[in-house]
Amino acid sequence: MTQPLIEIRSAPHVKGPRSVEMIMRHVVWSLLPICAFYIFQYGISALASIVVVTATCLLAERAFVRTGTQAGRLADFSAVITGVLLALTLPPGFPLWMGAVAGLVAIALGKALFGGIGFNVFNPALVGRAFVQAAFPTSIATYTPSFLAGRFTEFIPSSLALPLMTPAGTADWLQSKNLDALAGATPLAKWKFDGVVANAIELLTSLSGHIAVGPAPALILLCGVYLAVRRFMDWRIPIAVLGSAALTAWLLYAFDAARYPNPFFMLFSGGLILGAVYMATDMVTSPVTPRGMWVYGALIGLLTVVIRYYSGLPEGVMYAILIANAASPLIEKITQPVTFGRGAPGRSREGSPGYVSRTDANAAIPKKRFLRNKPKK
Amino acid sequence: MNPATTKTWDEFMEGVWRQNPVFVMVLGMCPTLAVTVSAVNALSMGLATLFVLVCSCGLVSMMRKIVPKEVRIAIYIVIIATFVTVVDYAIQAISLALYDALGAFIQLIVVNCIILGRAEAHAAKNPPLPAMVNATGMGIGFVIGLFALGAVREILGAGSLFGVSLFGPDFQPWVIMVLPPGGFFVLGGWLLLFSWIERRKQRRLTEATQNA
Amino acid sequence: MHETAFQIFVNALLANNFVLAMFLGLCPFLGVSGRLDTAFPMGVATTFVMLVASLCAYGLNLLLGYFHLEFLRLISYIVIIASSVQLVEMVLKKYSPVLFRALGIYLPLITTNCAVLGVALFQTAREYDFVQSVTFSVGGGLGFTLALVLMASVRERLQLSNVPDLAQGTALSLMLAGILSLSFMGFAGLGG
Amino acid sequence: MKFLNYFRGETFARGIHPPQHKETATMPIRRLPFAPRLIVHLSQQVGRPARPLVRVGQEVVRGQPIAAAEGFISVPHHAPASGVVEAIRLHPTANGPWGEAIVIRVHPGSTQEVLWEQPQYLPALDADELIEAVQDTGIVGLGGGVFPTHAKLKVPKQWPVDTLVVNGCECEPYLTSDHRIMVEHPADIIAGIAIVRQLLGGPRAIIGIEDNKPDAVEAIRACLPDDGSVSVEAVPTKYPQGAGEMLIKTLVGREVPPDSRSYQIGAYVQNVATLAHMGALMPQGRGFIERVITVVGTAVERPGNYLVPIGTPLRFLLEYVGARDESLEVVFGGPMMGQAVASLDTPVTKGVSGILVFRGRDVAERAERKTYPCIKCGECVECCPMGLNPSTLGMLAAKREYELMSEKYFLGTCFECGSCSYVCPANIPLVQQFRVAKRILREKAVA
Amino acid sequence: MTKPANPPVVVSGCHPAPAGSASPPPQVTPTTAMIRTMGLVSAICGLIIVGAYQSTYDAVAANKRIATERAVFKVIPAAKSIVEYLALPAGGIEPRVGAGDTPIAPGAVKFFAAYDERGQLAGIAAEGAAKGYADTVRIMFGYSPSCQCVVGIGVVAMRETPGIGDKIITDKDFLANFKALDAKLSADLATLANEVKTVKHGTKANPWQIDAIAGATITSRAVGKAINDSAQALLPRLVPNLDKLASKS
Ligand SMILES: Cc1cc2nc3c(=O)[nH]c(=O)nc-3n(C[C@H](O)[C@H](O)[C@H](O)COP(=O)(O)O)c2cc1C
Ligand SMILES: Cc1cc2nc3c(=O)[nH]c(=O)nc-3n(C[C@H](O)[C@H](O)[C@H](O)COP(=O)(O)O)c2cc1C
Ligand SMILES: Cc1cc2nc3c(=O)[nH]c(=O)nc-3n(C[C@H](O)[C@H](O)[C@H](O)COP(=O)(O)O)c2cc1C
Ligand SMILES: Cc1cc2nc3c(=O)[nH]c(=O)nc-3n(C[C@H](O)[C@H](O)[C@H](O)CO)c2cc1C
Ligand code: SF4
Ligand code: SF4
Ligand code: SF4
Ligand code: SF4
Ligand code: FES
Repeated sequence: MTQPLIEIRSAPHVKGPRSVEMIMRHVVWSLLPICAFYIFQYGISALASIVVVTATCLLAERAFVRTGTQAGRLADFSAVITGVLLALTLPPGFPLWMGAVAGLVAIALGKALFGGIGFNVFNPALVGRAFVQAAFPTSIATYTPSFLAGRFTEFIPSSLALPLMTPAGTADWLQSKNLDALAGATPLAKWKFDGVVANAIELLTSLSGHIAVGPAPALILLCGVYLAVRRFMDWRIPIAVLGSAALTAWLLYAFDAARYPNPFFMLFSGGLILGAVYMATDMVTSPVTPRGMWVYGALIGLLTVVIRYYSGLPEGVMYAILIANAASPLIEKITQPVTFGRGAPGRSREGSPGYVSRTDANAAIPKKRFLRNKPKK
Repeated sequence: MNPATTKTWDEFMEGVWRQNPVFVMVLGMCPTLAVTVSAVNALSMGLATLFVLVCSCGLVSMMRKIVPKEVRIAIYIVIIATFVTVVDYAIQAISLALYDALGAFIQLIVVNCIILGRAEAHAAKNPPLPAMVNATGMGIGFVIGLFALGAVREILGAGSLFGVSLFGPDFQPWVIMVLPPGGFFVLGGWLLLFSWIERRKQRRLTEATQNA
Repeated sequence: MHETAFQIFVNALLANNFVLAMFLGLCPFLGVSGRLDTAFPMGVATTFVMLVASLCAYGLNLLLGYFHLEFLRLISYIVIIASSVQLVEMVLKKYSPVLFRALGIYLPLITTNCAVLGVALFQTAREYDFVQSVTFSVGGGLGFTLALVLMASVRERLQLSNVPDLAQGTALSLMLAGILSLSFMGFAGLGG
Repeated sequence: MKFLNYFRGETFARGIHPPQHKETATMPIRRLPFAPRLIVHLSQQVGRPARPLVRVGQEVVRGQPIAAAEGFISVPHHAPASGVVEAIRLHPTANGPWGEAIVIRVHPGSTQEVLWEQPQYLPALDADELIEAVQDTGIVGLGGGVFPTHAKLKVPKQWPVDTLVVNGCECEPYLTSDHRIMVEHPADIIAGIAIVRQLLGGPRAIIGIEDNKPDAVEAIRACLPDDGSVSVEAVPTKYPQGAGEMLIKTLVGREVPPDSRSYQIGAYVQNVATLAHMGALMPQGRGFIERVITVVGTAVERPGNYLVPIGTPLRFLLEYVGARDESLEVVFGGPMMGQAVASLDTPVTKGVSGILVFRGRDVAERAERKTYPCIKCGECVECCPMGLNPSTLGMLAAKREYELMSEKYFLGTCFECGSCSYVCPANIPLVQQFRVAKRILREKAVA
Repeated sequence: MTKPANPPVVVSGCHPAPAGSASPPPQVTPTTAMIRTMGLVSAICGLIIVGAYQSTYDAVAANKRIATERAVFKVIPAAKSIVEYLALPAGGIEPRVGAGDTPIAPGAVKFFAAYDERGQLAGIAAEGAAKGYADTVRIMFGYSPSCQCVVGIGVVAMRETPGIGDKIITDKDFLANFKALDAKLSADLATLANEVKTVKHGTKANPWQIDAIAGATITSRAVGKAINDSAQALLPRLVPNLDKLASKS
């Protein structure tokens, strides 16, 4: 008999089926329908925005992986997720060059700086978005209505601004389409500055023409449910985010219905659903401990509502998530799992005559314990 | 150059470059980041600090023989605060607009770590002239640091330098650069750039020695 | 325009956070945020010193206003604040050794930094009354603590990351502070 | 229903569900012939190695003691077959270092008949005699611990044991040896239980069997004694249900505190195979010379449950079951916790409950998977039965923060079940790192 | 946690421990010497400060006056000189006496009466403040008694975002709001007839409304609120006494 080669590896000798690439790939698949609907809403500008932002993210990632600055590789698909999500949070007519800046910042500042996949503390896509929101606040607040005629043949004029140059305003362009300047205000901005509360169902489906909203919440929820059921995403965080946002909004609504909008409006407007389902759940930047996830999600929901109601800005999801990202190492620290046998004594199925309390047991061990360090064979 | 000049020059360059207070020692961060939204502000703040630094170091050095150890810090602080007050009024007299732009940070020069650090570490042990040379070096280093920040922030944040538009009227300003996060990012960026250059120099050096 | 104490508090804590929005107290922020277990006491001690500074400045303003000696404001602030912190330190040492051990080692480090003097200068510039001054200093101090604690926990986490060598150290801290400051921009206008 | 168990708290928290691969569960136990040479290691147990009783050249008969226990924490060994002692020399062991072993050249005519026995009436023995009798059989914990059973049975007086937990879970994938023992020899198990109960002062006994083995539950239930002192419970199938701590939690609802032993909370765990062997051997006064081993894996042509004489060299066994390939991975034990064997000359020892043989290319496929930094998915935290945080532990291990791992994150509590490594999508060798960390800490503590 | 991989703690370099905590010096300086030195230092410093204060006093005062005048002239272009007044809480007005630094009575509102070159009242200027996007926005507005309306605004101080918030002084359309912003008093002269209010861009319908700047609604609102608050406090006290101001005394 020929001598076979012997492989020696340490246990375990079997491996679960899930891998990083697989998880990321599924998240990308689940984003595709959302992108498709978004393009259906806004036409080629949206398509161009998604393509440019994602491509910038991939190029930046490649450059940083090449130079050895960060771990990971292109094939892990995480940069694709970053790019697509970033594009989905930008207004459809956002100038493409600014989108590229956002993508570059997302990867450079949000990811490579920390050493790449797994090491980043802040959600890269949101770092990119926060950067451009602070850099180009006017452009990022310029929304255009959905389902405009000719959207598949004509770019929103601001999209094609020359690099480093101010984009053209959209007001004249909207006028040429017989829409007034107000049509470009997002439902949240309309509520915040004019007290107009949009219909929650319309927001949920985003189907009733000419409103300036992001991707449809209903579709995002559906894709989110798919991910949660296949366990590619943790179900606790979205529930905690939406639950605490709804609870806070409902409490305030019950307190003063004239001043505060109804909780459904809060849930379905702005980026809350996208944020809760896809961005708060980024596992790298959220706590690993289950209890920590609840705390983290609840913090996001609460902060979102507080920022929306009381700060100068109409939208707060992004900031809420970034702040919770910063807090998540701290949250994780105080929500470590209870180690087996260290918690309250488990509830016993029946009365146990011989049960010795932990304290008693520990008190007695030092004398009687034999073989304190059981030698390994 | 004769040795004395070399030494003085060394002392001077120490602060300007090798021990640059902004980029190397990372001291006096608050004014560094707060007032550098434009090149003018940065320069003015730098010059104001330079003035306080040189004057206080001179005075501290002159008094170094008679100042008792126990109360030296208190005395230094009083001296520094004096010159800051002088600068404060001087700027008010020169331009109120500038005074408003720099805000409380003029008065905060008092607690600027660089000044107290210089007074304690150098001026208190050296005669007035070298002390002032050293302080001037540090101060110029600080001015350079502030200017480097202010220039980048103004160019990107407003498309201009010293108020002169660089890219034409259509330039899209990067508002973030004049906001607090921009200050952090630009200084962080400069530090990254310097450490990259340093790294390259080091690599060149090792390569050269290996080849030799 | 009269700000309520609550508005002042929220503004100093979040919207105009001392470190992240007003650039005050950056040196301790960058220097002491490496470890959570020193960051928190440092924050508490700074809050305390800021409160002392605010009280001193309030009293001093009354005095200087009475004698029309405003041009001595800066010099007297700095002297009074520094010496009262020394005094507090000595009193603590004598009467509350526990508290002294917890905070004492931090006190000398923060006798004077921008945040401490800044409290005094800003409350004067904004003409705050007594209650406003106290809430301003406490809010500012807690805001400083909040920023410090968040930063410290993030930096502890990053010690387990493979941060590129190039970015190690101050550059990373600055970038982190930048992102934190970016996040805190969400609170802009909160105390309105 | 299984899903509801989680909420009802009828089992321990967390754990994993790897594919079970219990294909050999229906294969009856078959005897393996004697190899030409049997190699009996003197140290097959936790504790001191045994002391040889035979000389080179001496004739031995099957069942005869050939090595005596050296002290209390040690067991004697018996000749697995009749033959001649050819040598007493160093020989490879499964985990690497060579150990002293008695090599027996098997007599070509050696039969399965056991020629050395001292029947005894157990109920007549007092506690100390009974413990001695247990020791004389040379039995060790067959659940993987290989701790001398008689020593484990000497429970300190101040800890009354009220429940004997009989571990019939066999939660590791692939392994079915305990399963077959329960199906084929339930009476021996009951007899073994009786002995242990006699020693522990008659606690109730609960046999916990994972609910993927209904035939075993049936078989045992059919021969339970009438007095109700022994009961059988089907427990949810979940890895590592078989770990003593977990099974106690499931059956009795108590948690063993860290650094404590299970008897301190009134429970005592014994593996079914251990009990079956005690039940079968002790009345006859025989020694422990052969055991049931599941041989299975992608490279095995004739998998099954074999009754294998202790000391059978791997090479012979693999030849017999038809395992050959250009490269192999051979594992003693289950896939989750088992030990990869370095040499085919290694003999079977008392603690081996299964032998897994995988083809090299299957292993390579696993090895080729890229390892990423921890993406903090939390899978490991959600599966660690011990309630640890393997994610943080892993990151600390990568930075060699071993002290911190044990002080703040309870590294010592980890029982190395491997669940975390199994689930980790980033393919981080978590438990492997923990083992290294523990070893380094132990070495530091000694130094 | 792990060894702190910090840069050398900046703080220690930054703030040397105060004298009290330094390790005991070898020989202690006598108290008299200490006091003597302190006295000397204080004297020198006092001298320097007083010197600086005195020598800049006039320039600073002139600067402040010019700044105020510029601000007022900007909102009332016809003005050539100003007089500072206080509107008292009890009603009635009186000229402000004393330097700019003297505190004003609680509840009193400061305003400026601006006169043209002939000494005739050209308008009233007053300050207002309200919370903007980043911080308080302080503005100066000009009020014309003849049309009972606001005729111009200028910014005194603000920290609004450059490029967004500062459009309130650069945006022509926005400034056009203040050509003649209605600020009539109600019949009983107790409040404004119509509250001055900022409305969303493109929706101005009444002369007392301000059309906000798109993208800077928050700052625009602050301007509206500042004018309204200030006018509500000032005008009821001022208007009945306008005749006192008619010409420069
Ligand atoms: C996570 C996240 C954060 C966002 N943050 C902001 C924000 O801070 N400001 C903003 O104007 N839009 C933000 N958006 C964009 C919103 O999607 C956008 O306001 C919305 O699509 C328009 O509908 P609305 O009027 O209901 O807000 C964010 C989107 C997402 C997904
Ligand atoms: C992760 C883990 C899994 C285990 N699984 C089993 C098992 O399935 N069956 C078993 O009998 N013992 C198992 N054990 C060993 C038990 O903890 C316990 O030691 C054994 O049942 C005691 O019986 P013994 O002394 O007869 O071996 C496991 C141990 C660990 C740490
Ligand atoms: C970095 C940044 C700075 C901002 N600065 C201002 C500002 O100075 N003034 C202001 O009114 N709004 C400011 N905003 C807020 C938005 O531009 C504005 O509130 C929002 O888009 C609503 O404006 P709109 O309804 O008029 O379009 C800022 C937003 C960001 C992100
Ligand atoms: C459920 C899920 C959500 C994700 N969300 C984001 C996200 O919001 N932003 C992002 O940049 N990457 C996201 N990623 C990708 C990846 O985790 C992220 O780039 C890491 O932060 C890179 O270290 C997500 C991945 C998954 C599996
Ligand atoms: S030896 Fe392994 S497979 Fe067998 S019962 Fe124990 S853990 Fe389970
Ligand atoms: S190997 Fe240790 S850490 Fe990992 S799951 Fe098992 S007990 Fe937990
Ligand atoms: S710590 Fe784990 S591996 Fe070490 S002896 Fe205990 S159970 Fe065994
Ligand atoms: S399973 Fe792996 S990747 Fe996920 S948290 Fe644990 S160690 Fe990190
Ligand atoms: S410069 Fe602000 S604390 Fe040192």
